[in-house]
Amino acid sequence: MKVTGSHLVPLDRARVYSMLQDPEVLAACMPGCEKLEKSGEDSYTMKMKMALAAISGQFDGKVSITDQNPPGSFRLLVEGTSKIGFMKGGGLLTLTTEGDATCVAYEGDVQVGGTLAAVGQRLIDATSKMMIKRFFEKLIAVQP
Amino acid sequence: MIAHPFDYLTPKSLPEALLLLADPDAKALAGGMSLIPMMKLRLAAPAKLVDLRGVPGLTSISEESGRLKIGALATHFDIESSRLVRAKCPLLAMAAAHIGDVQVRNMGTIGGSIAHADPAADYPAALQALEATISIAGVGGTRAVSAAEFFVDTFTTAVGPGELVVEVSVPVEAAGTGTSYQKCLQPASGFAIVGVAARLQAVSGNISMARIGVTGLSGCSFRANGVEALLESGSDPQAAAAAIANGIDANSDIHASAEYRLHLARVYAAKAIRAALAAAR
Amino acid sequence: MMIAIMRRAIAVTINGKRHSNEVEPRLLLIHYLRDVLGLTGPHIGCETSICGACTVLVNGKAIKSCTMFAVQANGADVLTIEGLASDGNLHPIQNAFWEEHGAQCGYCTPGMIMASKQLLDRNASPTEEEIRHGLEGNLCRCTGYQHIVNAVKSAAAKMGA
Amino acid sequence: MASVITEQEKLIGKGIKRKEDPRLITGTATYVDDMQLPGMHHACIVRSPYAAANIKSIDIKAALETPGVVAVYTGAAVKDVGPVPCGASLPGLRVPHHHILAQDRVYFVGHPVAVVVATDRYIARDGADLVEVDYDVLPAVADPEKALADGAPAVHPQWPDNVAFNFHQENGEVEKVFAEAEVVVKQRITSQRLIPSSMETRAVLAEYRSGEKALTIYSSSQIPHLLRTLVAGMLGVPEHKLRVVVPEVGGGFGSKLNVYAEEALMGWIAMKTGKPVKWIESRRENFLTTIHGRGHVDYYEIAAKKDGTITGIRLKLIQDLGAYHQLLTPAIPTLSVLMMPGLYRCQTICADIVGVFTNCVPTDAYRGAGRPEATHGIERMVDMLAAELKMDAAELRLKNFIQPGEFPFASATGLTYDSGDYAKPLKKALDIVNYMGLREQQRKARAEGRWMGIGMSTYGEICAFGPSPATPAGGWESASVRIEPSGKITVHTGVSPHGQGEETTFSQIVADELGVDFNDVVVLHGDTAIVQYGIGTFGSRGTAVGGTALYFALQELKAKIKRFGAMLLDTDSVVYEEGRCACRKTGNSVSLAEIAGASYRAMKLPPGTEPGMMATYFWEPPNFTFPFGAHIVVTEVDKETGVVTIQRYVAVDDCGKILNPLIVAGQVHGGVAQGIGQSLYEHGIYDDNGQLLTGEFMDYAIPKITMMPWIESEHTETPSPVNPLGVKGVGEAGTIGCSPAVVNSVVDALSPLGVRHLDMPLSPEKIWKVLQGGQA
Repeated sequence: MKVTGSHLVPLDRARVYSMLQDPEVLAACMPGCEKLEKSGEDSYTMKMKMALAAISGQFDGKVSITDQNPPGSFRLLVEGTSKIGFMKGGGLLTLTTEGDATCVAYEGDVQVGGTLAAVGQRLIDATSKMMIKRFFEKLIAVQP
Repeated sequence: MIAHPFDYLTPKSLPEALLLLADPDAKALAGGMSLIPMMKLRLAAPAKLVDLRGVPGLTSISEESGRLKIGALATHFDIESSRLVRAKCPLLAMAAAHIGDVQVRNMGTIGGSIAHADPAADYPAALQALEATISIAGVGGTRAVSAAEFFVDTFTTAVGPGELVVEVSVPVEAAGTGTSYQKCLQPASGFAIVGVAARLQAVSGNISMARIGVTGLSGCSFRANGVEALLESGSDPQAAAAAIANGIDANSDIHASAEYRLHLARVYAAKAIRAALAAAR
Repeated sequence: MMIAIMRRAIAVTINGKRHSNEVEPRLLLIHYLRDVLGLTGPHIGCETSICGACTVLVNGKAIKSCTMFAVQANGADVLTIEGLASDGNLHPIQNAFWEEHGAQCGYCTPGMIMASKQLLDRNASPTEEEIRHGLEGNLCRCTGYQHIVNAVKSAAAKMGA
Repeated sequence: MASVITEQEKLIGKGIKRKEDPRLITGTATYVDDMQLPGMHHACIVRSPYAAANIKSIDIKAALETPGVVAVYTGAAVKDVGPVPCGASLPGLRVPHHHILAQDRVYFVGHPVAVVVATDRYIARDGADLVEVDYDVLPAVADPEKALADGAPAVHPQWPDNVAFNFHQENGEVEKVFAEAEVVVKQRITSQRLIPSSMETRAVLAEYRSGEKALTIYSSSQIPHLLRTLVAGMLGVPEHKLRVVVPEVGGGFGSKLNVYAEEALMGWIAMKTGKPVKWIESRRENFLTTIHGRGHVDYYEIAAKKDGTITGIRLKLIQDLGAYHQLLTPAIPTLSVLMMPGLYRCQTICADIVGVFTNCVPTDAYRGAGRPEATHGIERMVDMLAAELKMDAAELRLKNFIQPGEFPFASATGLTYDSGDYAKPLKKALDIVNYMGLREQQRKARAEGRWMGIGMSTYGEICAFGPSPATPAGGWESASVRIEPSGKITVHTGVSPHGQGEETTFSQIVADELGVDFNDVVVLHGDTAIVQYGIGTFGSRGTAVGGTALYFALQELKAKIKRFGAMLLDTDSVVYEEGRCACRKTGNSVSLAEIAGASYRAMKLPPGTEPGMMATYFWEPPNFTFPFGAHIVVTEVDKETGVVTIQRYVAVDDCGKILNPLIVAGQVHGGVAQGIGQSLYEHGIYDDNGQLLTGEFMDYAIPKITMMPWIESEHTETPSPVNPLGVKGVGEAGTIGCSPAVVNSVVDALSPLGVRHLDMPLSPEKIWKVLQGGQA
């Protein structure tokens, strides 16, 4: 499932870029993220609790950042596995300046497997959009 | 097919139910039509289920000062077959009749359905168009929110932790009001690919009030204010319906791409508006 | 994840007979009927509440017994396919399914008949469209449904006569 | 209307209501999951969520510690069991070793990795959640054409090209015919993956009696005896120590014409633990791990003269096999090739199959098995040719049909069509719909801006599988008839009906042949300890082959009855009529019960005759049978939404002699429903990573009652000369005839827009895009 979209963050591009590379910021913004630990150069292990309507699941995952091209773009890959299935989302984030703010555009792919995929087909799109939206809402909120 | 173990609690009063639901591991069980399949697939695993069916007074359907008060535990069948609802708020009865199948409608409840807030459920479109009020009870008392405030996002409502939907209140339709719910259903699941509820007041074809509720199209049900404004300013139904998709980030899945969904929304909006107009005569 | 859960005492009247058992809260009504009581007429055909093979009547209403926990049926009156015939006489709907060849592999049949009963309880002389609408919650992969429609029509005619 | 038959009259040809039904309509039939054995355990299987991955480790400790969990087994424990057999042989076929539990690698989503055995099904499920499998995920490929591309991930690393086999067949001067053709029409046509979806999923219960060293496997299967032979081999159990019992079966449609890992696995667990063990497939597992059907990408070319004479057919067939071969996986597309000329006289054909591995569940026989794909191809191509030549589709068909005087007809693919009058059902169907009137209606509809379509298909089938040389495990069938001392009759048939109603039709045959009461006959099947070896129910063979075996057993028995009758009447000239033997001279007679009783008491025996009254017959059919028919479908396409509505469905099927019209109608309706499913709704969709996106009834739409049109079912009856009953078989006709008629109808509806082909399913969005001027 392809996901594309963009969100406006009212901060300058370099600041947004560095926030998006900051594990503490990522941990605070990723919905359900309970723990994010560095496991290598630009890669982290993650514990995440997903709670969506009645659906809930504890995910163990990885976050990795590649192809950094500051302050314009990088690739983000988030994957998690749990008893109820796995999720994998990755794509290119492109940052462009729009006035005083920065537009973060994303273009990527979301994959879901296991039981989650059995019933979730019609929900993957809406759900991933909502999670991304929540991420950016939190990103704006955490800015010092 | 087999759920995780859970404890089963049967409160006999609303305060008792709210007390039990204060536990973050507890989940309210009404008809169970959304929750139980999730539990069987182990996508949901609440440690405690609080069965609300022993709580008195939550199933009634009554008329009170120009509004219908529907208890949260009224089933879809209760609503579709209620003479009162069919006569005084036919849009709600029509939406109820579109849900799932007979067996689901016999068990599923309005409170359970809307609290789940599936982005493709049928009630939200009707409740948006009806400008319904939803009563939410908590330990601190009961508050009422409008449908527009209630449906926040995908599977997300204004119901806070430990709170419970207890009642849905909809207007008794005035003379000259016509309503219709038109749904394009996904053949496998029966969920709406898009569903549009139209509620119009018209005198000799001139629309004085238009309320359009939409479900299935995007992550959350919504009121199509643009369409409403066009209809109220005399725009022809087809042209007004075309505005339904404006600015909407439509869902996409194996059953309908975003582009096709947007198209269907226009088609079903026009159908709903035409049917509501015909009913208003 | 393993938690010790208290079993619950339930009493359910099934096909006119009262049954009392202690069950795990998570025990589905269909498993209670089939595995605990040996009423294997209702079947399991899916897990997403679509197929309707497990349909039984609870307090007169057709429900999918795979989407209800046995504890929820505490105190209820349940009718399964096994309780439909009385005194050894087939119910007119059962007879009509036989006469009209409404069953092939038979797996969906008990659920289909119970859903048909609900349909005819609520509408004694349904049109073809109403029959189809009323049986929407029951899948059959064998018959193409045409003989089922005929069976319900025929049962309605006989029951109304 | 059916009626209970008590008086003596011929029953063949009557719509007798079924013997099977009293137990089905009262909920008292016994399916596998209805059985409980003392001390029975339950198994739950842990399956791979990935389409391709190496298994790094499996931790079963937590599962084993769960109270109630009896055992947990992984691939290592069953390394030497199996493999899951492939019964098809083709030159150069690559056969991956198919273990019953994955060893160090998984090949498709749902691949079994471990099994948890527990005292109840709830605990088994809990235990399965606690098995920790660590995977190293590998790239996967789920599309057969992508799998053939350079650089595609290898499903099996030892075969980097993903090709399991190539198969070539040709007849006539193909190159010349195509070079000289006045018209050549080409089209890529797909037959999508379908999920058989029998309402009862697979179910296995195994019991081992260590004292007797005897294993019993109860399984929801179409082939009890073949299952026994093959599972005995997998487990190393002597065949006579394995009993397979197939109780009531809730539908199969080919998906249970197979031998699955779980059948051997439960047998193995029962032997290992000494306790009975039951496994019931969940619907989710059924979608992921029971075979799928179809999965074709076909490149067709058809050559013709300008007058419409078809001169050549060329086909490149890409078969999506999935990750393994199940019982008949690679053989299915070869059936498509056999059927590719359809009902047409054309003698020049060329076919190339490439069988391709993908990281998906295997494809195999699903209702029609290879023949719906072939019929869909040729019937679409004929319509496209008609459009190209601006000829009427019916006229073009009539022009190319094999004529009634040409039977037996040697087809271009080496078959001998038994009998037929192909114009007859087509003309009957055209009459029923008032074809000329319909075309007129269509002109008016188009003038009003409505997209109305008229589509037809004239299909042929290869049925009654079949002569043994052409069937992997033998194509004969067996029957035994025993007249008990009281005169009651017990039939044992080697076929394994599971909804087709042979307990009824076979009783009709017995009642007519022996002149006995229908209710005095019992037909038993599906238990290898009771029934002589048999082949099973599939390929529209139950009545045509199994019924014929019964017929011949009855003839032998009648001869014996007469010998005893003559002895009892002390005459040398007897007739046997209406259940009595009578002396031609004196008119004295004895009843069948008296004869049977005398045969068992055996106070006196006719010369050279054994005591008892039983006959067994194994019948080898000399040929397949070739049913045919014509379906006409009227559709309308909603211009706004692209939704296709079937306004009229007329099926005229010729399945040879009809034994029970009620049952035949049921078979046609059900077959058409599955054809409509494929045409309009069903599609097993895998994404690029091998995840099944249509993994439950929430996303995979089999037709519901509200989605089915009324089917007008009529027949012509051309007896088959292959068997004395004259029957041809009807189980698959509806499915085979349906899909091209529906698609032809919709293409016809949209032809003013320049549409010449659409691939199934004809989803509203696909049609809408066409209406927008986009690509189909």
